[in-house]
Amino acid sequence: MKRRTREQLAARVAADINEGNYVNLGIGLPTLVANYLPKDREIFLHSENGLLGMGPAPAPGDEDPDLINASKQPVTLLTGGCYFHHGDSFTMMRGGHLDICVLGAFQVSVTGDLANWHTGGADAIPAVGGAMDLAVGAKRVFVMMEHQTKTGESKIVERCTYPLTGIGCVARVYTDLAVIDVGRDGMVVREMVEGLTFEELQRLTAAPLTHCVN
Amino acid sequence: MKRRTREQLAARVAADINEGNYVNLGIGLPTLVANYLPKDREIFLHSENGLLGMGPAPAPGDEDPDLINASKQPVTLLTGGCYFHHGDSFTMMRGGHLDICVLGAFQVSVTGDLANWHTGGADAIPAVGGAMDLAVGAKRVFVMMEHQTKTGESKIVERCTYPLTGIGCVARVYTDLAVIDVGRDGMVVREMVEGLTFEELQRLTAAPLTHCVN
Amino acid sequence: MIDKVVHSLAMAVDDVRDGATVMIGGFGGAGMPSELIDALIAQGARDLTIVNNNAGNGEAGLAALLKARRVKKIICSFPRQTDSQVFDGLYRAGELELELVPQGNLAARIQAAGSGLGAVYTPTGFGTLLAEGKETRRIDGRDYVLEFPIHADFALIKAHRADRWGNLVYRKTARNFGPIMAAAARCTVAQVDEVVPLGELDPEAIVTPGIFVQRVVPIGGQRSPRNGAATQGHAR
Amino acid sequence: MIDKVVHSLAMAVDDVRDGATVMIGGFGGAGMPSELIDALIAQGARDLTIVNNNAGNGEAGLAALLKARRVKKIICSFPRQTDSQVFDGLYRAGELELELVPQGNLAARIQAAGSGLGAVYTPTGFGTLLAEGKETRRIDGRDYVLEFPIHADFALIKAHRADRWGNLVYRKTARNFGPIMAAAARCTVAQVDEVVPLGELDPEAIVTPGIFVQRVVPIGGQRSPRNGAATQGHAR
Repeated sequence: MKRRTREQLAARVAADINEGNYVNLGIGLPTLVANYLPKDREIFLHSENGLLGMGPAPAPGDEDPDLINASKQPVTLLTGGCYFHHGDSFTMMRGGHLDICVLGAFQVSVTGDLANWHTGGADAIPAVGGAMDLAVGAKRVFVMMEHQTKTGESKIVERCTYPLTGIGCVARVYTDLAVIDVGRDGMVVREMVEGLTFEELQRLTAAPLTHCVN
Repeated sequence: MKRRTREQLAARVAADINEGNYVNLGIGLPTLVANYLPKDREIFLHSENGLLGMGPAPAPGDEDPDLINASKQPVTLLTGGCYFHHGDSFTMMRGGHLDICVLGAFQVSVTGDLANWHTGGADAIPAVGGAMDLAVGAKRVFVMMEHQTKTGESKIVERCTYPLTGIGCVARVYTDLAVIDVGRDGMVVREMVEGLTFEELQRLTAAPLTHCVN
Repeated sequence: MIDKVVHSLAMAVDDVRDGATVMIGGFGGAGMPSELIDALIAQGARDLTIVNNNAGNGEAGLAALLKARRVKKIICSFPRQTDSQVFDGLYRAGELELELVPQGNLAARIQAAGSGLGAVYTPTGFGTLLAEGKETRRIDGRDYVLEFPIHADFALIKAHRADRWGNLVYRKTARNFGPIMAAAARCTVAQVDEVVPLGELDPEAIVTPGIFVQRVVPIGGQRSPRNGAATQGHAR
Repeated sequence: MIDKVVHSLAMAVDDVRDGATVMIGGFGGAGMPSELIDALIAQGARDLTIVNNNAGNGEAGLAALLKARRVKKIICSFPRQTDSQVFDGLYRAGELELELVPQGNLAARIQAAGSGLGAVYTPTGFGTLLAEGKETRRIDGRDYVLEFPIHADFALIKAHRADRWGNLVYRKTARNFGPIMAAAARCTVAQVDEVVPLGELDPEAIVTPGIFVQRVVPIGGQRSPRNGAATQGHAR
């Protein structure tokens, strides 16, 4: 089988973002999605530190320390974008105004629970940022992650063992192996990478899947 | 004795407003106070419909229907004033940011309860506006009112018989007869109009007063 | 390309259904979306719940909507005005339900809806008629009333300028309830004096970001003489 | 005449007492009031509770305040950064109390303080470690956590321009927590790039009205090269 690279994964997520969507791309892997948004669609990127209509990284030398994204990287503002304070920004995030947020994850459970902020390790410094707000606030939560950990364990699980970010919040999971919807009917596989059989995918996944490629 | 006219009452209240105070003048009688604010003091008038730094009425012909006060009368904006929405306006009012609000009243009780929004009459159309917010939100609530009703009853009472606006919220009462502080020690008379004795004032007032003119 | 500009008032309110909750901006006449209200009257939806600071005055606008018997309930802070005769008559006849809300609680409940809060403890109204039957709680020595969000199906508001993404700026005290209602409704329709090209509104000074606005209707026309001649909507 | 401009950083933070709660604006470096933090370090107040989105990075600013052992507790959403070694060391050594708050709850609690609410039911964090031991409630089929306001004695924030009444405008994403912290503190001190004459800030575009600001300190200096040369504070 051909596992999706990080870039292919980002491109796959980007393809599901429609014209006019208001979208927050979480820190880490999801920020890559911005590079693959179709150029012919107007899509509104939100960053929780107070901007809507976020544009690409500036040309070298044009960075402005007052214009950064939630990952604290320099960005630009599109024509038509605007700035606002944290209160208004989280009104957008928590009030159901974002169509989609894309988050990374340590684990996703079969009922859509998300764990992505804390390993729970005794020595770990916990840090949550806006992850829990995005998990409960966006209309649809997309997760993008590798299907397995580096040691080969499934990140899709019956029940999360890492501390939760949100309960039953994930709508869809994009991995290097498959695209899986999460809903009342459990986890439904919509796409698999070339050369992967459903049986093999199920074997690599620690939760029951249904096969229903449209 | 010489009862204070409405204008004299407004001037008396105005004299207690200090430079730099943020002040809301309630609809009705309190709006008169604006005419008597000392010209040598910078005082910030707030209007709950979204302006701070409210100026006097415009010259005839200069009215702007988009620039009105809470009584829906045309006003102006001082240099340095600004506009904001209702959420921010009531943050100012309810968050303890106004130094003083001046309200009219039907009744004030000896413990500082205020009744000023509703006669309680079966046929009355109730309307509260921002009165209850001002009553609980300003650092100090000044009441200005006639000491007695048109039929000669005391508007200062042991216990309000009209529906309440707020509990224990009034700091000071200005009437056509006296200036009375309201606090832990009950009602303390600070000033009386010329020719009025304390005994006469007490006789006209349906709650116990203490005399302590500084 | 996203263009939220709708050129017909009728189309802008076409999908308001019977029984809908409709927020209407404005404080007195300032910020009142009169043309959208007229379109709503023409559209014909009934049994509406209306959220507005007032309850109409004179015979036009919200008063006309009431008079046409389209409104089942009104949620407001100050229905009584010298010329609120339409409301007064219906209310006294028991033909219109009134939920009277202190103005700050009205704002807070609208904001709670927009920002996804489940409820808020507000200091306003404690111990009064308007908190009767409501849950209360003493927090740090102060008494509060529990108030729940007001969500709406539609918000009809008036702004000054818009662009095709739905970004809005207002004019003076006509701003009032517009920005908070825009965030609290499933579908916000803004009538504006003027639509300007994208990028013409200062990104530091946009008051309502387009995420809160679904439709923009340029009205043009009436502008205060102090601000120059009436302008035409760019996109008309 | 009211003039909130203070020309000395030291005087601007002179009355911060031991044990005070101090909000510090900024998200990463944007909006971080570095000069005010340095002044606070020089001033010497101890046992502070600090409210900031992060917990300092590198060795300057908030990290330096932590390193000087002036902070008892920090309330923040994202302490962990690649260069948050000062916080990390103190936290692991048990010498610094951490209250970790989801960023939206942090904002909502700061806003609740500014607007006089007693508490709010927020959707964020329900069922997670960060809601353990907290009151919850199901409202309209959704679960919420009860969160209480965060009030502060001081807010130290950074804005772009101010006037003598304390009206503020910000620059790009440096706005972040400034406006909501300004409303939540008993005394708000804003360091600004520039003080301009009264009336120069557009009344439609003022972000923080002066009512929320007690002191303004012009810093001048650093400005992005894209915005022309550095300007000097008008009132210096």
